Amino acid sequence: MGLLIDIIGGLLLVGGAAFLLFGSLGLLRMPDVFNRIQAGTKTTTLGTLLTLAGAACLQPAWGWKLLLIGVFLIFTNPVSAQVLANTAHRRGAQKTPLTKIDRLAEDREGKA
Amino acid sequence: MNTVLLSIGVLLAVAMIGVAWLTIRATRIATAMLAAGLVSLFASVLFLFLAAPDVAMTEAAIGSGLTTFLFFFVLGRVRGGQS
Amino acid sequence: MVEVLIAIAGTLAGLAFLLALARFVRGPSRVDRVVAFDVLTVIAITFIVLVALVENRGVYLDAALVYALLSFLGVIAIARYLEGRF
Amino acid sequence: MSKGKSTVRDTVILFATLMLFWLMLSGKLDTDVLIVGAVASLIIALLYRDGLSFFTEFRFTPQAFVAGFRYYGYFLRELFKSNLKMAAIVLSPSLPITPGIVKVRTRLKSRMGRLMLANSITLTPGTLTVEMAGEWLYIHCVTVGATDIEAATAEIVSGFESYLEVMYG
Amino acid sequence: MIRRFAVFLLLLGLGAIFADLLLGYTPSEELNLTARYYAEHTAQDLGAANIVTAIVVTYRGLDTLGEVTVLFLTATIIGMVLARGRKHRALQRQLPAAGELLTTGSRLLVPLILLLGVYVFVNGHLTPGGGFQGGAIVASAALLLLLTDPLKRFSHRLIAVMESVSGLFFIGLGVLGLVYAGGFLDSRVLPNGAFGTLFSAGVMPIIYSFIGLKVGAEFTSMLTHLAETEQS
Amino acid sequence: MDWIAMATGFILILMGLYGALTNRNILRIIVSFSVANTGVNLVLVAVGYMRGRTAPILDEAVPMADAVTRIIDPLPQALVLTAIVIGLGVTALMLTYAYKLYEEKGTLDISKCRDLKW
Repeated sequence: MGLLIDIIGGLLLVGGAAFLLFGSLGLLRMPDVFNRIQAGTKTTTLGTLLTLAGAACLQPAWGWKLLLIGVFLIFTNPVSAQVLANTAHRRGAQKTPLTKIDRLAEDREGKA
Repeated sequence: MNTVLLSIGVLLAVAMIGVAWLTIRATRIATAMLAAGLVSLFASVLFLFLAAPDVAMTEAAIGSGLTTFLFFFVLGRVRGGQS
Repeated sequence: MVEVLIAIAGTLAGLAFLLALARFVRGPSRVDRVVAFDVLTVIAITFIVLVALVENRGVYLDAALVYALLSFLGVIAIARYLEGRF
Repeated sequence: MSKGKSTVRDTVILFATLMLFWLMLSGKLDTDVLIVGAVASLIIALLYRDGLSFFTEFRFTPQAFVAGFRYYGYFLRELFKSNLKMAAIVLSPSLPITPGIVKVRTRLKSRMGRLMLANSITLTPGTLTVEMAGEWLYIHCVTVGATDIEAATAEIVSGFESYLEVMYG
Repeated sequence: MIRRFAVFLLLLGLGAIFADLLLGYTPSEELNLTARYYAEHTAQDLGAANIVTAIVVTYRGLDTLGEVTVLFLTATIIGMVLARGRKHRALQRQLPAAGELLTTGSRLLVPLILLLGVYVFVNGHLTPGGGFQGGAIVASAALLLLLTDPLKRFSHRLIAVMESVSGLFFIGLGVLGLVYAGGFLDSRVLPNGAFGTLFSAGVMPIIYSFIGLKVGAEFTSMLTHLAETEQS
Repeated sequence: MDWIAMATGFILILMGLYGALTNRNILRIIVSFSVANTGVNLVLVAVGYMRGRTAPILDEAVPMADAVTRIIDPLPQALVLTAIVIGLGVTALMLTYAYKLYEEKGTLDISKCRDLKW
């Protein structure tokens, strides 16, 4: 029983690290700032959450603190991603030519 | 197990030196400041590897947090005086 | 068994670290570099959890709490600077 | 924005949330920990009057609690689904993306509800809130589906909104 | 050109010294005498679980007093230098307010950050962390408020009062140690208590809490002084 | 690990000094100094490290009885703690003077400040 939980924890750790790797890969491959924010900050957030869950399986006594780190991450990371995306848009960051539509730029120009 | 930690430590050390090069030779001064914060960050993880959690926390909160902010604050004030 | 899994996780996290670092060094604009900074901080949290697991010291996790906070504050400070309103 | 509510209620709720956090931080239930935590939480709750907490505008009704649990279940499911989708996009060699910023509408009025909505949308990869102005949300999508307002709202927002509306209003 | 060459020579010399130090370094296998004393006696004599905290607060308490004084002087000098020649004119900057999300998010997070800071400096004798780290985290909360609203003004009087009152209590507890225990800043004014609980290690957590408040007030005063300079 | 950290610290000190001596912008000089500061801290902590031992905090993992054989030297850590905090104070002071200088002269180039040169 204990061994099973240990192995589940280890697998969660590996899964979390794999998501970190996907996030970083996306950060490197994506063509413009917004897509990089998309790939980078959020996939890594899930990766870290999975890592924390795996650590909680391996060491149940640390559970509360790991949960707290997870809660902090869930509430801080999206806010910073939004602020960053907003800044990038305000500064007129270059968008990839693949972009289909930009309602925000349309509305901002309409107002100004 | 220790080999993995050791290799991560080597990775951090090499990354620190590379980012420090960026600190002293970046074209934009904001990049240099960001890189200085990153050097502090890696140093802080390395402190944890060296079994010094107290120092790691101090470096994270003060060296990487407040110092970087102070840099950017003053840079925002002297905008235009950069070379 | 578990040690092997932790080792694999450490290797993957190290690779992720390298890729994010490459984006930081290359990053054409400063916003790209800030994104890479954020991702590197989050990966550092994973490193801390792994060290705590290997060394079996729960007290190391307090540092991870500070990190979770730090990435947020740092990114917001730099974003506010880039918007030019301090 | 719900104004004119009793600030005493807000302060009490903030105090309770801070106390909960203190107990999670400490991880034990001794008398001395409780005393110090109560004093610290009380001072912070009284000193920082603008403080919000997760439950500040929460409706303490049974339906709200049920909706809360179902919301978290839905959120975690969405998180996994969209993360796998994102991983598939990143791993595929041709990088099949059609990014764009769409505009959607929300009915939520309370501050916490709006923050939770924006955070949920941001945390599910593939969608990222760029700006929130009044009832309009501007969302950056990696793969744009519908571009007109109503269809995009149904696609992105309504899943979370139906739960959050019961919880926060 | 000459300058570059001189710099190169200097760095070469320093590098040689460093390389010599590095090659001659042999890691020690045993703790040296001082460290052994700390490892053996801290837990029994002072009741502190974190030996670094015991060293910072009690064994080398005078160092910490000096350090806090240096920080105080720094904050004061920054205030004086920046206040000199500042024109008292009305704020005319037209700054767009922060977005709604950042405002709500910071109002949600500031109390939690403050609580984390308090946790870090109250538990300084049990877990890593202590007054300096906790003070920095408390100052970070003030920084978040400043970032959200650049025109926010903190009360200088409140910061100054907090700073001096904590300093006074710090010195006062040190003098109490001189009267009731072994010497200045001795922590054994109160009984040691059960090892590993919050109320243990004598007055160590109280002293570190006051250091935390003082350091937090000093950092906040530095930040606010810088924030109040006009944009040129 | 200790050897790696020490070497990295020395290299960081050298790089920081190089940057401080060759750059002309005052802000860049201050940034380089902060890198050198980090390097010094790294060297000091590495001196206190011992292989196979753990942090000087006693809890369930490290009981009081075998503290002597399991913890590392706590003294360098206490020193570095002080050094980091003072480092922030020094950096803040330098930045304040840089700001004042910019206000007076309108430039940050150190080769333009020749008032005290003789």
